[in-house]
Amino acid sequence: MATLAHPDDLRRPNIASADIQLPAVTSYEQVDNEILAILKPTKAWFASLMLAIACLGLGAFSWIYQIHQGLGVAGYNPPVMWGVYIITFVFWVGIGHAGTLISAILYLFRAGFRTTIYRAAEAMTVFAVMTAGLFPIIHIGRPWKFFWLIPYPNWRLIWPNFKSPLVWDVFAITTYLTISTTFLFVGLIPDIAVLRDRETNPIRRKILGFLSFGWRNTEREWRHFARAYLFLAAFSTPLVLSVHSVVSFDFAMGIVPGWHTTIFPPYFVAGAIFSGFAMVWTIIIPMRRWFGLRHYVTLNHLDASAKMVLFTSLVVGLAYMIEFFIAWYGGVKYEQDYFWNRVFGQWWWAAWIMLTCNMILPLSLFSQKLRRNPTWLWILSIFINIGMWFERFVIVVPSLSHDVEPWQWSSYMPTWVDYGLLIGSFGWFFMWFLLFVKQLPVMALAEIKEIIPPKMKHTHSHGGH
Amino acid sequence: MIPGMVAIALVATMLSAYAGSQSAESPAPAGAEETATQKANREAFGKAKPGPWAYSGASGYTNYLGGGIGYSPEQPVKFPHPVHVNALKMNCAFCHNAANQSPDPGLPAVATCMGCHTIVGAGRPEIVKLTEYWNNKQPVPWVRIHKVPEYVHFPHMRHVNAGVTCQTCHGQVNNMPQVFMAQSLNMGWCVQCHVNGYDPAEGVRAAGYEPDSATLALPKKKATYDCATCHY
Amino acid sequence: MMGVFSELDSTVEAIEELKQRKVGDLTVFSPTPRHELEHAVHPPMSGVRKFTLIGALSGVCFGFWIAIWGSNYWPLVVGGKAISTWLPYVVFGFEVMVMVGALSTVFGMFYLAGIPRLTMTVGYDPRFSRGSYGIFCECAPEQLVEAESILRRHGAVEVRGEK
Amino acid sequence: MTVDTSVSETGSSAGVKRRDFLKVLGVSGAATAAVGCSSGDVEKLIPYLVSPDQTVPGVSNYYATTCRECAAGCGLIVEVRDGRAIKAEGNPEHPVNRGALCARGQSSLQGLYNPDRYRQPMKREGDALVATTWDDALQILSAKLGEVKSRGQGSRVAFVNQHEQGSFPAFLDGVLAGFGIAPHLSYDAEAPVAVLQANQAAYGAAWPAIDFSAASLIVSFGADFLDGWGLPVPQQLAFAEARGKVEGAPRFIYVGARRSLTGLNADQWIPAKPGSELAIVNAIAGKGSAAAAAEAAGVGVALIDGLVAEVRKARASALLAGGFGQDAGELATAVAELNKARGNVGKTIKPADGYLAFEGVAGHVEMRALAERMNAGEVPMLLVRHANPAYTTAPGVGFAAAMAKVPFKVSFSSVPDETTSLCDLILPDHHGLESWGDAEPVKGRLSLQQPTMDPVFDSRQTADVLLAVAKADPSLASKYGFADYRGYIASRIGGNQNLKNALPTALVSGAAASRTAPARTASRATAKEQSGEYTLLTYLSPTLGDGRGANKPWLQELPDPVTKILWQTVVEMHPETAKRIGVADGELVTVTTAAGSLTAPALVYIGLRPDTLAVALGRGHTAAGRYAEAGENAWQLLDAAEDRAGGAALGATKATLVKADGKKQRIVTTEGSGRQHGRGIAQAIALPALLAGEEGHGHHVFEGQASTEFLPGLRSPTANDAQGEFGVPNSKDKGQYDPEHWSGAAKRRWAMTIDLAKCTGCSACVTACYAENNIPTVGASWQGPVLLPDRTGFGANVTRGREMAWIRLERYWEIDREPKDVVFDPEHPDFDTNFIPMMCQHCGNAPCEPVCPVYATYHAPNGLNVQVYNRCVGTRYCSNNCPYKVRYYNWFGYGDPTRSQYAFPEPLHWQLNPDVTVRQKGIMEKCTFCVQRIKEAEHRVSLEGREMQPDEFTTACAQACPSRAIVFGDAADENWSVAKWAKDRRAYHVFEELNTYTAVVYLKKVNHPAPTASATA
Repeated sequence: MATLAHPDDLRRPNIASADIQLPAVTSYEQVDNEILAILKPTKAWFASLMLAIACLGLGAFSWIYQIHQGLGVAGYNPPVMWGVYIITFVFWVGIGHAGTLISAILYLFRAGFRTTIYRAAEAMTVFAVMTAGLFPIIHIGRPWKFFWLIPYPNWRLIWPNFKSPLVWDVFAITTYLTISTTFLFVGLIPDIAVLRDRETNPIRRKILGFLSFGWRNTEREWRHFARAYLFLAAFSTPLVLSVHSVVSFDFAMGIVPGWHTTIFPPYFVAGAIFSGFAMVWTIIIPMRRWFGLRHYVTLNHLDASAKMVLFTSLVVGLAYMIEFFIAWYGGVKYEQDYFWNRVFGQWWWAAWIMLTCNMILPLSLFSQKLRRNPTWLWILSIFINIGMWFERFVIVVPSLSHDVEPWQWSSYMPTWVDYGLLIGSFGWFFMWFLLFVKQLPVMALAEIKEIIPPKMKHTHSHGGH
Repeated sequence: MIPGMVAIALVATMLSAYAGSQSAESPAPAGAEETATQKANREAFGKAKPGPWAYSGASGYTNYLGGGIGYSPEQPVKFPHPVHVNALKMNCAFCHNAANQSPDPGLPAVATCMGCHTIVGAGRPEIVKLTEYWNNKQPVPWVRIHKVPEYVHFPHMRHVNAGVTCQTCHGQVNNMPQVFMAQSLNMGWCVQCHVNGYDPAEGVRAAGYEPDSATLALPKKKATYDCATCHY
Repeated sequence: MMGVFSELDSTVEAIEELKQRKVGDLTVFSPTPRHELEHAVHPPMSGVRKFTLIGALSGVCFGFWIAIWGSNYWPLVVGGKAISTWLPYVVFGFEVMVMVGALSTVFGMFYLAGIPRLTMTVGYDPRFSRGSYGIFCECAPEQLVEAESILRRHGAVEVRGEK
Repeated sequence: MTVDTSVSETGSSAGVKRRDFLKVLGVSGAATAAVGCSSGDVEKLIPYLVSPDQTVPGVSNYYATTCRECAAGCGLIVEVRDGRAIKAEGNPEHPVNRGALCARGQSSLQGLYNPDRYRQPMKREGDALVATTWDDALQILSAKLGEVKSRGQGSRVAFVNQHEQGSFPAFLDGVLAGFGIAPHLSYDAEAPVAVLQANQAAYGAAWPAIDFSAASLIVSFGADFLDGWGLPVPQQLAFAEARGKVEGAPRFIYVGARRSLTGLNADQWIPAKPGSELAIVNAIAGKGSAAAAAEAAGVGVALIDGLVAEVRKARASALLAGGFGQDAGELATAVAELNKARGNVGKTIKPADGYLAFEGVAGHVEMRALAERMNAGEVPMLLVRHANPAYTTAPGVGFAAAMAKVPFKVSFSSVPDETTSLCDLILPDHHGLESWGDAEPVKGRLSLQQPTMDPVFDSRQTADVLLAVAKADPSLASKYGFADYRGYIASRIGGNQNLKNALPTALVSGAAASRTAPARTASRATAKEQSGEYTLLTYLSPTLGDGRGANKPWLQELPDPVTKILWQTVVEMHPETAKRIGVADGELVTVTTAAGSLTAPALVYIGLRPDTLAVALGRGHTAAGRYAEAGENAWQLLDAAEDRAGGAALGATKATLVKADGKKQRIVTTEGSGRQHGRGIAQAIALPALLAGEEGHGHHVFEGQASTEFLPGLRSPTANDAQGEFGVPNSKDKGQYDPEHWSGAAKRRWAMTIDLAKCTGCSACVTACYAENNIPTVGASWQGPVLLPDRTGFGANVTRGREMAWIRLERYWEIDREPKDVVFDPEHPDFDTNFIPMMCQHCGNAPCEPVCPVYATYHAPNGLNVQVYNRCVGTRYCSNNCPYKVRYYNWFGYGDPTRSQYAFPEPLHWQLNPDVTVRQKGIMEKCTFCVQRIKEAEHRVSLEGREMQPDEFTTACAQACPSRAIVFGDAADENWSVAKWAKDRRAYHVFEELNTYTAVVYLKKVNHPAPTASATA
């Protein structure tokens, strides 16, 4: 695919991410035309949407069957009381971190390469969190009672246990879903206005007009918009960090060997960003190719994000190493037995999948050649996704199966119901995303326009500011 | 997208109802034209104090017999409590004789009824029904009105012996031509008495009498709010 | 009086001249926020931050309150811990702060930016959301001519009067 | 207490009506519906027709009666609620079991409510058995008997009765005699007839009482007195009592090729080859050399020398001969002689107060003789009651085939089995808990048997049936002056009034009618010429016995105390053997003997000689009900060899072992890892070390981690922590956790101590818990997923670790490697085993509590770790966080009658305890310290307006424990015995370094090393 590289990609190979420009994009009109051209549905798109919905159907069937029969149809094998569902929950929450990270944190850091990818990443975030949010409900034994975790005045006069990490989760996930959705939507308002103004069909025009809240691109609107956007970013930044920390508390607050460790919050956050970027690649790289957006998402963009992935991969790797060190240094027999069993015992295969995908393969990104090779990045992103799923597997299953009570040690083997729901979650996620790419601009029109040079009467003032 | 999640949640809830969960059912619609009994009930119901948690009659449980407050099914034998209690001055414990010694208040054995009704009122249509049951050696299949779920243990004797009047929970059955549910019997309703305490005077008033000075002097009776008091 | 521009700098110059000539009050349109325009217009500081602050404060209070009140309402001991344990309740304080804070920020933006707006008839042109800049100059009838001339001088693609 | 006869009046109609009647009768209190489950159905409230005297609805009655699950004749107290028996417990005043009860006794209820029981008389039409009426059935029976009598064939008619003590055998003979029928055969496949005969000859008592406390040394030559051999409960009581003394407790040496539960409780194991025990006994007696004995036994001579020396040194020893070898008789005699020579008789072996359980029992040989006669067509009519010879005899006997040659076969069994299914007429007997009767377990003491409830089905007590038949015959009617068998029993103890007076305890002095067992005609069969490199031990299952317990899910779900196998038959072999034929756990192997062959998964067991195989009897039924089909039938491996006394030689079969084409089955076991990995869960200490005040070897201190000392009650960190901020003494009243709260709830601390020196691992507590707490059994093949299940067959759920036992018996090997790597060393074959009952520890600082998002589990002021079923949403976080892994989850709707996974098919659900909620699918459950019993006691106390007395009540497990190892009570109150035990020097907590402040205190097991060893130690 490198051979297919767009001529513009070959320019300025090494570049500080802040100065990343879009040399091949020259006029505001070009932005509108090219991005909005994406919105035309194609056969391939319909096909993939059907596929996604089919997967979702499988998941839905599995869930119905599970609710009717009881959780016994899943592969749970006490003491492994948590399995694929919690793993997948953490996996999707992790994915859900890249979007807000890119749109909020990188915004605050003025990282130029975020501009063209953040919209897609943000949408991805929202859908990933929507997916994740389902799994705690799928996972509990009486899903029809999940609302008992939410504090609301009730005739029983009782409230949830605010000391339980699961209740923290409820708050963290709800907040995160609300805020990332808001963030996404606020960013969309001016672009919806663009759609509205380009729309010919009166009904769609009405709807878009409604969704754009009558945005008029006045300088006053822009001013408050920019301010609000800044504050939202300021809020989202600690939120991103907090959400996965809270998720990690689900484990860190337990006394299970392999869970009970203080390193989890930073370790989880790093892992989340890591997996999030991988998923961004999984989505963006095909998009830039199929939708002909190579001059928007240039190799410089990918290069910059690859550095990010490399960094987070190193952080995660360090965390793994420190876990082993502490287990040895702490001298707690339970921990030592557990970690031995994790890597060289019963669960060696899972552990090594994790280590290979998350620690070893990403090292390839030290090579600039590979950093600028979209094919490799895409393949790598798939490996990372797998690796990160197995990271959660390694955290959840081996710890539980090898707890302090030897008499209860056991194994774990998922059933078709577990797999069905796992596949279903991907169906659910991609269904939403596919619908999104054909309804709303996958790139922030206004912000792209912001970084390309405006048309000038006097040609002396060329180039961005 | 949020609607999407909500939809899923709703689906889950509906499925779960199918999966044998609590499904709130709307109370049985009242008959087309009001019978005398229903009328009397309506008036008696007006008198009954639903209590602060009545609104939660909509809760999953109290409706699950198709009832909730005001639930008043037709009984196989129209047993008139007012006649027996008010007119004949029979004590509740005469028939429900286990109420002060067992978790289960007990129902009068058919023989107990026949004790009087072989002579008294023989030939009256309801008594004839009763006699039929007796002759066929069949117990009377009374329709259950007051019921706490199986996971709630309600020891009648503890309450009766603590001086809680029957009417506090069952309403003034002695004024009900056909017994109906006067209280929601849901958890909040139980708990507010356990925590705030049972006022003997209030109980007496609920029974329709005026508390005497001695009763008024009595302190409130509390119970623990430990979950295991009722749930085990 | 409405002028549509295709170049940024000409728009800026037009604005500056209109301002110093004190011709009516201006509404500037642009497809994307440009600080050149902002310099030219020179508006007051955005008030969104007030909303943010108030929202965040009330959020953090509610977060702590619901957690503490909820645990004390029916005090049950778990794991030998205190009934209301401050440290973990920071989570609620924080999350609710972010939630309420962020939502009130958005509300503030809508409120100050005057959206949602139901009609956009007066003084708007679809081109503004595409590539063109616009100046809508609301002014007294006697100044119309002057305004028009300024706009034209600075190379407006189109100048039209609007009621 | 008397039976309310009034209920039965109403129930005299057809079965169905009465069932419904009783069902709804109990509905007011019965917890037969699941949590939160609420159909819209309108419920009916059904009153009594006539209220029975002395019954208060919702309040239990207790009836004393006698257990009929085995020959021992233990006393029962059966709890009856609203007309339904819901719990069987030991009768504290009974001379045999003194209040304790074994697992099999507990599950008599599941025999009573067995869903496969015959619900009315059946008669054969063609190949099928069809329902009929009692009149019809009785008419047929009388006709046949009359026919037989008139033809004068009576002497050739055979009646086989499951052996039982008491007057019934004599009564039966009497009736039979009336028809000219020979005395019946009182058959018991579990009876060690050789030992009985030898004892009778040597001591003048067939089963002398064994006073372990008086002994300083116990040597068992394959006598599995804790595995159901003889009278399990009294033997275990005595043994545990002796071992519980700690100082001066007897040392115990076990000689035998397979370490049974008894063997695992021994301090030393001498793995002698089967059949070599006699040589060892002779060596001790000085009739042979130790070297020769060691040679024969295939063990190091040092072991034999040590044994000989110890026995000779011992102040008072108890030498026990057991085993089911062909030479069991000779062995028993030799051992008896040795006991005499050592002067143990009267000291440790007490013939004077022996047990009469096995008076007049017939052996395998009689069944073989009968089969031969049947084959020869000499038997015109066969009558069977409860006994199941078609299953419990060697295939060589060909009993089933022989039955085909009998023109008319009658069965009085109440449950279907292999024998009954071949009969032409079935007159279902009442279950023991529905019957009248008596037993004379010890001389001069009658233990009465009375109906505890209205018959569940349309059955009739055999005695009454016979009576009716006899009375129908004018020539016999005159002989019977009593209306029914109840009258007969009454007449034996001097009239109705005496009976009424005796029934509250069901104990009265007197003697059962005596009978003379028919003289044996046949001679023993000796083993045919056998080949095979292995000796096969087919042993009676400690849980299922000879197979009669196989259709009771409680017993199927109860892990074998030794192998921890349930719902499955495995071939036990030493790891070396497994290596030799190249199989691992679960791989199928085929065992072949002269009699037949059996294919089952292999299981490595380190307590077995490498040249020996072991298979448990009792499983693999073909016609004994839905649960009994689990596993394989090991009887089919049995060669028709008999011992001197005509008992089946279970341990004498030669066998070959081959790997079966590499197929694999999952082992159905509750065992995760059989080793403690140095985590000090089940701790033990050698007596000398204890006396020297040293730490037990199991105990581990982890660097940098707190070690806590348990002080029960409010003065403990436990209670203070458990009370959160209320624990501090100077707190102002902040609620129920405050010690000063008006309810005083926080003044109690319910706690439990378990003495591992007494615990033998028998697992009676487990079944008691199932019975008390409505715990579902999950092992049946239909209790798994419905759609595309990835695991099928019996025990499928268990292979996923989903068994629900709230209390489990953990059995830890003290070995330095994985069991599969253990090698057999004839010089030092020994290894330690520690048992520990593990249930919810009701931690003061329970890790499970803070993680529950909905307060479904929390800490009650009285120290209980409460699980609120209806609040649980099923996140299972609590279970993850529980270090003891004692929380169990309802993966399916085990409590929901509409589900295929329903665990209590009608009428099993009649047994459900109305005081305990039946759990819905999707929620967590665990040991509650029998909170319902605590509540019941509190109600009782408040009703009677008094304070609770120390040790006023106890939990189900503690009540049942035949070792009396479990003590429950209020640790905060000095007057409760639990408070005293908790301060014992052997007390410790499991995982105390986790700072959970558990309420369960274990007392270290005490090992008694060999004198020499202890000197060096």
